[in-house]
Amino acid sequence: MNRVLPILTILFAILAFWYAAAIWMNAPWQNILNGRANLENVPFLEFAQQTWAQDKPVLPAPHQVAAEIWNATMGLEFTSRRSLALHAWITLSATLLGFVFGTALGVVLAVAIIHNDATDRSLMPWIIASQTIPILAIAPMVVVGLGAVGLTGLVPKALISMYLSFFPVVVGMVKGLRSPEAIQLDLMRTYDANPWQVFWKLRWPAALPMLFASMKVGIAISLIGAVVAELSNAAGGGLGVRLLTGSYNGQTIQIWAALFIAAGLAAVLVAMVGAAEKIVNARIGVRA
Amino acid sequence: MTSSTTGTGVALPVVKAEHLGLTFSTNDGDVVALSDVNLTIEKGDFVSFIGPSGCGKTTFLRTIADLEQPTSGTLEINGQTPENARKDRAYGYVFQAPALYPWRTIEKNIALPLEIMGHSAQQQAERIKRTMDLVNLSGFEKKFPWQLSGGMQQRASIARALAFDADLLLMDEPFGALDEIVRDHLNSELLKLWDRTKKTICFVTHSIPEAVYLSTKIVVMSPRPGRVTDIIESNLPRERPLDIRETPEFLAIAARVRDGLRAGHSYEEVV
Amino acid sequence: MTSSTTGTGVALPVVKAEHLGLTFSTNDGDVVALSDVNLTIEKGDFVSFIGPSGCGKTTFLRTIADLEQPTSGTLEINGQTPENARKDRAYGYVFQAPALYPWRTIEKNIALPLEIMGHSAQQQAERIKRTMDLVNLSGFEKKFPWQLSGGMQQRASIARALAFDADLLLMDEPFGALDEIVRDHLNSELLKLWDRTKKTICFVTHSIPEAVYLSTKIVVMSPRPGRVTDIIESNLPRERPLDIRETPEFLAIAARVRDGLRAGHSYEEVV
Amino acid sequence: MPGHYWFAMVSAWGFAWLFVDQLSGEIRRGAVPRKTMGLLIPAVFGVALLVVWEIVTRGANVPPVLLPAPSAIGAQLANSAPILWADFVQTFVKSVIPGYIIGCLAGLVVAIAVDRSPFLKAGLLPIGNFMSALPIIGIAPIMVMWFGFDWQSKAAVVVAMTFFPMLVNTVAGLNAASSIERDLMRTYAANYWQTLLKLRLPAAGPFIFNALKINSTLALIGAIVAEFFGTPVVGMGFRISTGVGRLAIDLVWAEIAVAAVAGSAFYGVIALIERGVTFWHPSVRGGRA
Amino acid sequence: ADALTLQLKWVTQAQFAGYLVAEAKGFYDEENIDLTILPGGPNIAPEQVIAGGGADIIVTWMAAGLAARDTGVPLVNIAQPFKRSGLMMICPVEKEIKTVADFPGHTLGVWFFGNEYPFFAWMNKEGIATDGSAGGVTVLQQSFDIQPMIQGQADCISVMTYNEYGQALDAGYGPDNLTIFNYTEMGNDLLEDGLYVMEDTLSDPAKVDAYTRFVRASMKGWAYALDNPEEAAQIVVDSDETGAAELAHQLYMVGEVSKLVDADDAALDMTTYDRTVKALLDQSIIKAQPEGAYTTVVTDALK
Ligand SMILES: Nc1ncnc2c1ncn2[C@@H]1O[C@H](COP(=O)(O)OP(=O)(O)OP(=O)(O)O)[C@@H](O)[C@H]1O
Ligand SMILES: Nc1ncnc2c1ncn2[C@@H]1O[C@H](COP(=O)(O)OP(=O)(O)OP(=O)(O)O)[C@@H](O)[C@H]1O
Ligand SMILES: Cc1ncc(C[n+]2csc(CCO)c2C)c(N)n1
Ligand SMILES: [Mg+2]
Ligand SMILES: [Mg+2]
Repeated sequence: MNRVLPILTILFAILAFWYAAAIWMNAPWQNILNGRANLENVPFLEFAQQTWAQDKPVLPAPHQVAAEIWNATMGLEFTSRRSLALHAWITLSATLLGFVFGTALGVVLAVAIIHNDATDRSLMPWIIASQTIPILAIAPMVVVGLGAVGLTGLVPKALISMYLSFFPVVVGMVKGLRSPEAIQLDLMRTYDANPWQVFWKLRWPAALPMLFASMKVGIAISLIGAVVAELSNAAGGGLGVRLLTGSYNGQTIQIWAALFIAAGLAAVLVAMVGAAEKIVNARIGVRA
Repeated sequence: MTSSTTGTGVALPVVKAEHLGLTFSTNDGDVVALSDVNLTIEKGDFVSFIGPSGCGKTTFLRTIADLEQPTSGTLEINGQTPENARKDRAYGYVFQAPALYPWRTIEKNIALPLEIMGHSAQQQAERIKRTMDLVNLSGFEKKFPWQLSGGMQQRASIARALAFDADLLLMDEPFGALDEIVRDHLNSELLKLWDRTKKTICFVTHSIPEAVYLSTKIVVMSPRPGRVTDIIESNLPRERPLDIRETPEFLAIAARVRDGLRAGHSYEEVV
Repeated sequence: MTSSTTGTGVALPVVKAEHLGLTFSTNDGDVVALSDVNLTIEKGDFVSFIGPSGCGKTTFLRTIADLEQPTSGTLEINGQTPENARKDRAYGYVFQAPALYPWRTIEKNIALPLEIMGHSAQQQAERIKRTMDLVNLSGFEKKFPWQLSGGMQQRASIARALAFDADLLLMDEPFGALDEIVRDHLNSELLKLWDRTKKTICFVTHSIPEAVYLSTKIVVMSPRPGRVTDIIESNLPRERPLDIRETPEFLAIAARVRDGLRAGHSYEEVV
Repeated sequence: MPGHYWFAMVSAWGFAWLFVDQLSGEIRRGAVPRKTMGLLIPAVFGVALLVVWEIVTRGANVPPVLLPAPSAIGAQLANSAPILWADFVQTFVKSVIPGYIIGCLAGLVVAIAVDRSPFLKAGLLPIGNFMSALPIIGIAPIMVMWFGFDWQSKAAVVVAMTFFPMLVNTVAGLNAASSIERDLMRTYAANYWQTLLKLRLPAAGPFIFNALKINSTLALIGAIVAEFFGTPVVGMGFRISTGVGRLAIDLVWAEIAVAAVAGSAFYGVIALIERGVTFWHPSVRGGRA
Repeated sequence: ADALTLQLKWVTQAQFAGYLVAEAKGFYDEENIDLTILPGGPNIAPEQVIAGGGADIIVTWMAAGLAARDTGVPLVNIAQPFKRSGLMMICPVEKEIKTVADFPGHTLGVWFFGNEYPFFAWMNKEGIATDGSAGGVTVLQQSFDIQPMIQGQADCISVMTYNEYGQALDAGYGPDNLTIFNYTEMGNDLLEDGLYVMEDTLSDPAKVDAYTRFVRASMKGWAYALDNPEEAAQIVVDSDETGAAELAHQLYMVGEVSKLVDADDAALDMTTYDRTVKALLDQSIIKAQPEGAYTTVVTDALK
């Protein structure tokens, strides 16, 4: 209960601000329209309502977006190509696949890096450099290249998600896996524990807080990756494609609807990682 | 676990330090923690280290345990390098701080070395029970370290080191945070264990009576640069009831330790 | 800092606990750490707490310091709630563990409370120098905590608590990791300080002689559920040379403490 | 691919690996200075990568419009230096840096606000999560709509992208101080800001730098991608997208090379600062960050 | 059946109605062609896709095709259904731009990604600087929509007659409040959507035969689409995997595209070809007179 009130308050503040912004941003166009229709001295309330009901507004009003989301999900068969639920699912599946791959890759790389100096010194700079390559530039080549070896549809998108999401995991895990105190490592040395044991019994649990922070960032970026990948792979559909084609057709309201569904997905995914974190914390006795 | 005798059957010293020195370099200049330490510890010895705070006791134990590298001199453990001895799991170490893993319950903390050394689940359970009883922590198996008092954490870390059978025990002020009664109890338990298993024990303490009561050999150290100023062989019998502490022999040794300590003490110079 | 007298000039007790109880609830059932503790500490008292490991000494100090909330009974500090007393900066606390911040050098760690309480830079420098001398750490100003031995860290944390002038000092085994000589030195320095400044001191220790030597009042506690079993008022003179420890009065009090400790001790029951 | 290409490729790789392995061994033993030689390793690794790349593109006759050879990219780098510089200034100096600073600061400030007030925590954190994955391609057009075509809208996209990692990491980091460290502050009756400044922010340092590092590369990606959605005719993203359209793929890769160097340098600077600031953390004390 | 892959230049829309209709109506099957149609998008360069082996035939603008050929991708035009250009530049009247002479000092929105050549050819011809120097115009990389005009970020924007212009009309703009520069009417039109293949494949008679059947079926598709605009628009909407295409807009688009396409003749018109080549040479977008950039084998075989 005491969580609902704050959310509602903030939500309300945002909505109020949004409606006001919609009036302000749509006003110039509404003035032109009214001018053409020879409408003069429209009362403010009516004018506000006009700005909240434009067909292709600069900033659609919240209820317009909500209605569009409702119509495009609940109002349509899931299998319909127009259904945003379908497109959300397409994006989500690539996101999840990419996130799982990305987290796994990130952890594996981090493990290699902290255990082997040569890997650290030779690989880390290139991992960093890899992240500065604009994916959008290579995404089409990836899609073409993978298509040539018969990988199409979900996998190329998931790979691009992975490419983006493994990085926060590497950076966070390298830090996390190196965070045990010297004395905790010394203890393991006195047992002559092998690296595998040091990893599972010390480094891994010590890295969990960093891992969860990284995974929250990772899953959000993974979604961004999937959406971006869809730009280069228009065939498959997905929220990214909807955003793009929506903008080519000037369908502002659809763009915002797709945007909100993407953001909603992200919020749910991040919250899921947060819930997993809570469960793990309770099991390892983290002090409340 | 490891044999400390060569093939010919001649006993090697468990610890043999010659001209051992260790200097830490810090942001703020060098700190000489050990200088020219010469010491031989035979199998079955109970050696106490006593000396002012910061004189290098912990550093010496850590060097034996291959946790620090000497910067000069030589050090052999069971005739091997410290590294090989460590890899042979030649010793158990009780650190000055408890160093419990916060994500493990007390029993899981004690199980840690057993897991690593590959003991069966049943053996683990049996040893956990035995050592937790020994340090009087039964009932706290499922607690996490932060739910324990300071002394209880220290006892848990003692239990952890006793849970597996190393021939050499390195104990850094293990009983520092315990009250007299528990301390007496653990002292005599430790003596019994030592007598029964013929372990070699290196024991850091600040209590002179404790050092005298327990040891066959007392090493008095002086502060910066950490040197050994006196090595006192105790002629007390191996069998030691608690009231041995009132005997004149005992008090004589205690007095010699106190003198050594005071002499080596830098207090007057520094303050 | 705060006055412990009411407007009418009648001295209030510094600590007044009535039927104080504290129970921790854990994943694994409740732990009663304090039960029905009744204790009054007057201004200028030097009170030692002694009792077996895990009996609730730390918990009691933490409750006074408003770091734990009692689950029953009442507790007043200077006639106020512990929270208000804390906000008045009524006390200085030496924790059982050193709790130094790793990103600060030793001198910066000692400066921490001074910065928070808004002392001038010059005052800070002066106090840091004085307290570091007192605990014999001069020369280690610029070192980081992990570069210090266990006992040195503990001394740094003592210096930190002494650097600002609280009327009430809560000290949890402050000298546990120190050798006899330093300990004697700090004991007498502490007594001098107490005598000079008329502070009230709550002091946890495991050393019976230390408790008797320092205190005007010795509180003996018994373990789970932590109860106060004996409160011994000391009639030793305020002026206490070190050799007072051989006098019959001293030994009589020590014996009484030891008996109380042994009686309350759960050892026999549990093992 | 003919046999001798395979041979050249394998031997180049093998040589580089042996070299790197040996050298890092030497560094660990302290036989060679860490600072200078530490740089040599990634360099050797990189050269090996380039050699293999060159061999593969030549040996397998990879069409240059898909993947040009490093030599061609190098030539293009030299030829187009003025263009590349102008693009760098537009994208990196004007969009990335301000966006990065504002985004990271905003994330930090919101994290502190959230930490300060449970009310805001319950209300703002879910909304922060909601903002976390506003896809760039979704917000880029909107930012263009709101902030115009020039670098301001790109900077705004960078702000949006860097905000969330900082928020999440700072929130996690502010909880990193141990309970005894907090108790100490309580005993001083330190106020919120004192505790924040003297305990919780320093303790959060490793987490905050984590975000700063992740963001350093994310910011660059964000700015470049944002330029796909309308810009003045300058900028790294602009050059890349039009380059692909014109099949000037070697110019595209030259631009990518600039991005990689700039991004790595940016990351390196942050990592250096991290080492200085969080020197006390075991991950730095015990080794390298 | 011969398997062929066609890479479109843009997202699924009525601009490509001929191919989509032919596919839906089974015209390719009749010609024993098993066709896969890949939609394009803002990041997809068909020239790159075909060079990488991802497609057999691409739809692209001739300027881009010749430029690609110049950079070493040997593309050859095999057919040219679009005879005229649909490109325009529109300026709201309040910007006070009436003729080309009024351009200097204004900001013009231009599509890049291979769509920019006609604009630069035009400016080159008019002698107007585009590099930001004084007395020239400021060029903006325009997003693929009309927002820059609505938001006033550009004084003039690029539109296609069949697409964005329709959006502008929907948004309340029209001939009475716009100044329109139509590339075709100005005689500045460069050839747009043509069909291109890789040169080496033309030496294989079987391939040439498949191309011929493909083009025949495609032209049949175009003819059908232009005759049945409603049905064609519906087919386009149904073929759009993204679900974003709207029937009304696609219907408008079929109507406009029909003004540009000659469904009866797939052959390249040499006058426009020569003009295109000259414009590209003048601007040194290509360095040398192209040789073998088109072939008539396919269109000849159709006759
Ligand atoms: N990692 C380190 N870096 C720098 N100096 C160190 C380090 N560890 C210890 N020292 C220094 O070495 C000296 C010896 O320290 P050591 O911990 O061995 O003392 P100790 O005899 O165990 O003292 P205590 O009884 O207080 O535990 C001290 O002066 C200490 O400051
Ligand atoms: N946070 C906590 N949660 C649960 N139980 C706790 C917690 N802190 C202390 N306890 C329990 O309360 C009891 C008293 O602990 P306390 O730390 O007060 O003992 P102590 O007298 O200081 O012992 P020592 O001399 O060993 O330091 C112990 O049984 C301990 O397990
Ligand atoms: C929605 C939409 N926006 C822009 C264009 C621009 N454009 C016109 S033709 C062409 C290439 C293919 O012919 C491109 C990119 C379009 N067609 N459709
Ligand atoms: Mg020590
Ligand atoms: Mg305690």
